[in-house]
Amino acid sequence: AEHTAPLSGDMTIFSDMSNPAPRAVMESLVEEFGAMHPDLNIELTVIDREAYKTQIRNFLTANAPDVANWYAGNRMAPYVDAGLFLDVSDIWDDEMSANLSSTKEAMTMDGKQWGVPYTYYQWGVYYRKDLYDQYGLEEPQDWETFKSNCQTLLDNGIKCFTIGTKFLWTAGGWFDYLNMRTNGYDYHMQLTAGEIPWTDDGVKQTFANWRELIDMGAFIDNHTAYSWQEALPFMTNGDAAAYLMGNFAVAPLREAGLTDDQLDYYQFPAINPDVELAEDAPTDTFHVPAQAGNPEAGKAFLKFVTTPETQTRINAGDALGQLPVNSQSSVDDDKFLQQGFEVLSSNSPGGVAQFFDRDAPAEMAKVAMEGFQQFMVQPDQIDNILSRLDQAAQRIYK
Amino acid sequence: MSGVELTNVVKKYGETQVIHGIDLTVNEGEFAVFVGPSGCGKSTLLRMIAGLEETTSGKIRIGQRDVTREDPAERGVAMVFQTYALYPHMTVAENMGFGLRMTGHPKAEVKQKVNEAARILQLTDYLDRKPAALSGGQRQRVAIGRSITRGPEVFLFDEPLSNLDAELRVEMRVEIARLHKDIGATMIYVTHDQVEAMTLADKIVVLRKGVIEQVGAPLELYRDPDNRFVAGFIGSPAMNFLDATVQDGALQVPALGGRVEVPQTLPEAGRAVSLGLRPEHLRVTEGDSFTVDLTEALGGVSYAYLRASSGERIIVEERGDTRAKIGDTVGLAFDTDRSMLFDAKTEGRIR
Amino acid sequence: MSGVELTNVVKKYGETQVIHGIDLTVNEGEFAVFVGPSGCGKSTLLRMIAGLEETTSGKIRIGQRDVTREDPAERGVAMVFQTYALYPHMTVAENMGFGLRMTGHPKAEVKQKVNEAARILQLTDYLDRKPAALSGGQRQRVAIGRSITRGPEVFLFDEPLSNLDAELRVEMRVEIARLHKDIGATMIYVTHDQVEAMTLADKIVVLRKGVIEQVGAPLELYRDPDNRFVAGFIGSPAMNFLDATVQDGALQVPALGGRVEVPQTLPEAGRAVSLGLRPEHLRVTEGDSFTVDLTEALGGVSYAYLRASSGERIIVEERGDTRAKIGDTVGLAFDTDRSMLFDAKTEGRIR
Amino acid sequence: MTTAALPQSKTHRSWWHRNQIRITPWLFLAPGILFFAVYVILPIFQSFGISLQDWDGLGEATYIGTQNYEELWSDPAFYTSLKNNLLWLLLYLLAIPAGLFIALFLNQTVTGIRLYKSLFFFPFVISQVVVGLVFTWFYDPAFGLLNIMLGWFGAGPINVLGDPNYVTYGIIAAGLWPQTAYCMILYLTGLNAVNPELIEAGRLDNAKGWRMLWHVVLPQLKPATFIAFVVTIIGALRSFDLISVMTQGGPFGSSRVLSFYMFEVALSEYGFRMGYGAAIAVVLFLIMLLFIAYFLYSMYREERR
Amino acid sequence: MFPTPIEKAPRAAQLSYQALLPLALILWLLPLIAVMIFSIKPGADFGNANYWGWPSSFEGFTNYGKVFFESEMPRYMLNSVLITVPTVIGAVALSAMTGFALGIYKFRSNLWIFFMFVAGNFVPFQILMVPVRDLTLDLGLYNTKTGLVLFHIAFQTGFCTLFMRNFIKQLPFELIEAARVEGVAEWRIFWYVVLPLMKPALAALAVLVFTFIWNDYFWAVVLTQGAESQPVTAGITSFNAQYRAAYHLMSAGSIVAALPPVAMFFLMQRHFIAGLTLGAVK
Ligand SMILES: Nc1ncnc2c1ncn2[C@@H]1O[C@H](COP(=O)(O)OP(=O)(O)OP(=O)(O)O)[C@@H](O)[C@H]1O
Ligand SMILES: Nc1ncnc2c1ncn2[C@@H]1O[C@H](COP(=O)(O)OP(=O)(O)OP(=O)(O)O)[C@@H](O)[C@H]1O
Ligand SMILES: [Mg+2]
Ligand SMILES: [Mg+2]
Repeated sequence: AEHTAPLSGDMTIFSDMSNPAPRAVMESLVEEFGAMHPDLNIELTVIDREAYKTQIRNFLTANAPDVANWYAGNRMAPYVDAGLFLDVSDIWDDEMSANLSSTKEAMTMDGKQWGVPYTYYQWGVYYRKDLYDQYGLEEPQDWETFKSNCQTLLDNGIKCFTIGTKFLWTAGGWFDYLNMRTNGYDYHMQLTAGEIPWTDDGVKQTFANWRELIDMGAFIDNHTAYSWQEALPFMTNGDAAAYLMGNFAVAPLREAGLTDDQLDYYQFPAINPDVELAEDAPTDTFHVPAQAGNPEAGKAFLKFVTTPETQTRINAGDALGQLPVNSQSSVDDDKFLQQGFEVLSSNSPGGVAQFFDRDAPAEMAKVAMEGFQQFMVQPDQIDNILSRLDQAAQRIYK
Repeated sequence: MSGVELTNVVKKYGETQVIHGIDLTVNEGEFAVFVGPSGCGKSTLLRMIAGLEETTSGKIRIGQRDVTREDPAERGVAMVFQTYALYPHMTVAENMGFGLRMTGHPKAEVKQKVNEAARILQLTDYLDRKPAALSGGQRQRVAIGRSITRGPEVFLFDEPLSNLDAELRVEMRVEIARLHKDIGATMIYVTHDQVEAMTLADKIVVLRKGVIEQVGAPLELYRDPDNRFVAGFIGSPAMNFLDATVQDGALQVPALGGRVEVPQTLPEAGRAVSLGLRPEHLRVTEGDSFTVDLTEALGGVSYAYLRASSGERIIVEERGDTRAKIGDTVGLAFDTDRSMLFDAKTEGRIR
Repeated sequence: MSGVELTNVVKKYGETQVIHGIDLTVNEGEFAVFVGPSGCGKSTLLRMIAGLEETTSGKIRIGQRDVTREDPAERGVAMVFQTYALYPHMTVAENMGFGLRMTGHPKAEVKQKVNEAARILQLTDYLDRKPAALSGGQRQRVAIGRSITRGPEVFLFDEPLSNLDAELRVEMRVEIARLHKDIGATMIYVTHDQVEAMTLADKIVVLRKGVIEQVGAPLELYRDPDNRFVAGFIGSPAMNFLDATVQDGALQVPALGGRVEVPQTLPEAGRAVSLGLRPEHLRVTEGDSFTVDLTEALGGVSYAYLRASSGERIIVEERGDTRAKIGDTVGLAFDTDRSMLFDAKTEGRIR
Repeated sequence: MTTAALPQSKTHRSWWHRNQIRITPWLFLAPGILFFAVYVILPIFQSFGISLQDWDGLGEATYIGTQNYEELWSDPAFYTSLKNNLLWLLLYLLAIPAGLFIALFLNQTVTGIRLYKSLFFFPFVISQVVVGLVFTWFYDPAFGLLNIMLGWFGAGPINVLGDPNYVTYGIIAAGLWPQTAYCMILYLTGLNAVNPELIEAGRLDNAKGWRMLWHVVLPQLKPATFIAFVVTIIGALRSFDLISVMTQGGPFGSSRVLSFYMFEVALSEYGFRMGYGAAIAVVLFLIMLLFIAYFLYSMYREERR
Repeated sequence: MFPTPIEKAPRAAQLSYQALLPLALILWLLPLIAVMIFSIKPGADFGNANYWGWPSSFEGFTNYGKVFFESEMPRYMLNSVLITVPTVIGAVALSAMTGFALGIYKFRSNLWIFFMFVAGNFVPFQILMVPVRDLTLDLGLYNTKTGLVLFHIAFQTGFCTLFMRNFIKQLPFELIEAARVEGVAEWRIFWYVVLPLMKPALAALAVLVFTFIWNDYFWAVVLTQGAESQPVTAGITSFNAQYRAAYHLMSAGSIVAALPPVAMFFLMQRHFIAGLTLGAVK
């Protein structure tokens, strides 16, 4: 009903959905919204996803659009603190709060909501089912199987995991999972919030677990030289058997020629049986900047994006291919989305984390992920790394 | 046309003073030449007249006007530079008409004046060429033509011929002389070439260290220099100077081996003086007071470098058919009327 | 010391031949000067002797050795360049000692030779300076010093004085003459300054377009040139040439207003010839065949520029006390013994 | 002769006419100085100011005195950057002899040499972004040409850009490529200006080969060497593009230099510390100041001559 | 002049030199040649690990077509042109004026102002980053081509002034004096006498500044964002981010991005080298 309230004037949208598929989604959203408000003159600017991350602060302070993409969790904290995002609690009415309950928490700071989510996606282990079958391996349910599977692969000259750590965050994914499986979701959250020192024994245990894989040689060589995309061919070529990655990896893997028979997904297995499973599910969001010229239109757009119909449509397999945030939407019947939805809705009792660089403050994320990368190359340096992280934490969380 | 008058003109660069209070009048239509050793301030003085250097103190008048503080453009002078200073991107005609054009003269007038100047300098055929396509002499002519078109009251030349080779220099020298005869403007000319100075000038101004040593007509300076500096400077090869002392109403000249009577009024006995003898006024005779150190034969004339037993050196010009040879022992004769006498200390002429 | 001998030496740059088979002997200890108009190949020839240009064909001997294909450093020659070519980053002493150092002489010996050369050239006080801190003349002296230290058999000079001003040029000229007298080495010297050539040379080599026109002692060339080119080239101001035709055993010279008897053996009647008269052998007399166009008084001597009624111009040197004035109408006298005759076509001398 | 071209009266000459020569330069300078002051000179001082603040670039800044500098003092990443900067400074200078060598090699007159010279000059004209990309592939541990070539000798593979021990050298080598081209062209033009008479004097003095190069030619190339030195130093200290394109400072910060580090802490994805970044910039500026002072001093001497 | 001219060397040396030249060139340009070959390969070659072999098929048109018609590259290129050309004009114009003032006139602060420009030119530009970004934001020029152009003009003025002033300084001063004596107003001297004589310097400088600005990456990243105003250097990085591991497309994109300065260099070679000589080896 609100959607039909007449809007007019100009509206600008800055989006980081620069890859082909998301871009098409974004453009269709604008088109549809424009059709609903014929008097509204919408201008969409799509910015390269990586560049967007450094540029958002400039346009938020200088020439703010009416709607901007960003990420949930701690990642939006600097802008919320600096008063650059508009409080949009008013559109979070009861109905919406109910429908978006799974992600509301991630949008909330100081008891207010600062934007809306529009998609999220599961992380997990994508693997070459054909290789696993060839060597008689099963999806692992526990740490031991996980490692023994790996050993078998290694014995056959295949790396267990591909990874490209050039841009650091991929290592963050590994840390998230290892830490949440070793110490649990709450511990992980406390750590990223600066409440637990990095020199804590729990953290050390996480790294010890990680080290087991490293010492085995589970990861491909020279991963520091690759971006996540550049690491894909190792999997498509069969040099590596699996990839701990977000669901967005599926599309390029399919493009590279892997069929659904060859590619499969499993949830990262338990390590410490005493902690509940928790997952990474980064949520992408829309915000209305505080300096928006046409905040009404912005809010209307946010509302529009979160409706069940829109959610269903934009997250469909032929669009974003991810999970809708609105519980009233239906999930595409793509096997990975189904499995992911399954995992997130019923097999993640510990909680759902955003992702390391969204949960931790930006600076801390940077320093820590650099440490993870170094650790993967120089595991012996772990004590140095941890004390460095601890020092940084003391300054950052001060 | 107007003359130029300098009154107690001084130039300082910061602390160093290079022109020390010069008074000079160049009459209307006169051709004045500044000569002097390098660094004596010839160019500086000329540029002060042009307004290209500020005058530290003193007064410069051109015609009736006091121009001391005026911009170069206002002084009604034209200057011809050693390096021609032609605008390389303009044709000869444009070069010559540039000043007029920039001061807002109508095109037709500019054209007419350029043609007139080109005619005088025989440049009519080259009007459409760029300077790069001209020979050195032609370029210098264009530079002169450029100054003519504006019809200035005073022409200034700063060593205009020194970039030309010997042959062309002679040619252009003759041309400038002719030009002066034709248009009769006041001209001030800087050179360090004696021949130019001697042949062109109505009036030569000899400068030394920012001070005027003597002003006069060329042959006047040659025949009757005021002091040793001018005597040595004018004439080539330079005048020979021999140390002497006054004794008993005559000179004691060691180089000449003794007593020499001269017609000048001598100062008190014992006074150290210089006896000046021009090479062209000396004759080699039989004798034994000198040895010939070196001879230079140039064909019609040759120079013998003699060394006196006292060690002093004397150059003698020879034109006859028998000439001294290296190693000869010779004597020397001269007409005492043509000798000059200078005070050894003040360097002033003793007449 | 050794002489230099060129046998049928030829130089080609690609297709263009610039030296056309030159034969020349420079004796031990002789001072030979190459003169000729610009571009005639003086420098090229000198550089071929130095080994800086390859010899296309022919033979070059220095002393007893055939050096035609040898490296410059091995020929035992030293060269002084027009632009001095001092190494700007080395002190005077280093400059002078560089060649010895490069040929591996011990330090002490280098030092001693440098000091010796510095003493000869009065450079001892400047040994530690860089060339930039020297005057032009001093630089040229260093350049000469550099060649002395190496004790070469032959010294080569390529217009060594042409970058100096007139006064210094005279001074350095005398110095070079003295140096030659002192060390007595073979020297070959390129110049286009007549005075230098006349005064320095034992033997002048006149080149034109890569060919030797005449070789001889200076006064020999002055008095007895082989052809019109040499006659016009040697002597200053240059010889006057008047068109004439042979008629009835005498010359018909329009410029002189008619018939002139000359002592030379005349060719057949009707032949076009040039009558050559040096300015210094002419006298202005009373008469009306010439008008005085311009006079230049230089003090001891002056030049009158006469114009014949036929339009030809003649320069006359005057030394007397009465001299021609502009506008005068005058006659001309000369001693026919001193006139020269050249074939108008071949330019060869008619004796 | 007429005197029509002359100013007939001088009384109503305006003040402007009389003082033209004095005022004109300032009118001509005004726009340039204005631009330069606003965009270059002022910001330098502002940077000093910002370096004394704690500021995330979004909210309010707070004055914190020299805290940023104190933190720098104990920041290992800063030392890594500093150390790499020194490496850059030192190794980048190799471009000078390399450029000289190529220039000597190309300093001949054979047909087509001009084309060769300009082709050799190519790397300088190309954007560093492209150079970085090209070298990233060259170093690629899987398919890079470098490792293939190493393979021929039975060595490698080396993960140049992923290994903290090699990465800086790898990037510097990439930077040397265009920089060598730059120095080469400087030397080629310098060689053009070498006085042939001095060479000939050297030949007469029996200086050959290396001795000729060392004693006669190199001293004459001093101006070229000086400029090559200056541009190389400046290039080394400004190095940003290559690092940004090739490694982003990684792995784990081991290829950072000061200029990149300051960008990283101030403006990159995870950087919000304007004050800290400015402090790094100030340190970099001070290092550069040494060279600027040296350069200006040489110029001053030159001018005074 | 040095080393010994090869035409004076023995025939064998000449031949081996002639042979060595292309070899050395290929070695020197190897990385570029590789990229060029990459850019005409089909994407499949990289999947088949045929990195360095002969292209299995010629896909130049496809690859370059993709760059030109299916990406933002043309837009980035246009931006680069719109940034570079005004900057070149602006910087050259400003510095012609400052160079004239500093090269012709003698006044007390002359040398110091000149040194200010020179020193500013050598400042590590990172130190300007934060304040300039803020200034641009304050002026409302963030993420506009104008903002980038203004800064570039200002910063390049330092180098250009150094260049221009040195060039003007070596013009014969008599030319200016001659004009002054002729009564030509100062600005007319600039316009009619000095400017025409500076043509070679203007051309050389224009070419130099063109390459500098075209290849700028740092300021493009600091002052602009997105295809709407970023130049091609930034464009190529986002293009590459988009086609990561699609080597054939990245190569084609890089070549397209590098082409204008290379073309400029070839067309204006004489000026370019003159520029380096005049501006640098002075
Ligand atoms: N800008 C200046 N600053 C300081 N001193 C100067 C300046 N210009 C000239 N001088 C000095 O003024 C003196 C006179 O110089 P000027 O150029 O007038 O000499 P000159 O007689 O023309 O010499 P030359 O025959 O070599 O041209 C010289 O000693 C010179 O060093
Ligand atoms: N490298 C060269 N290639 C072609 N021709 C040349 C070369 N060097 C000199 N020449 C030509 O050879 C001729 C002789 O030149 P050279 O320099 O020996 O003349 P010069 O008598 O020394 O003249 P100047 O008095 O001007 O020094 C000239 O015509 C010149 O053009
Ligand atoms: Mg002078
Ligand atoms: Mg010569």
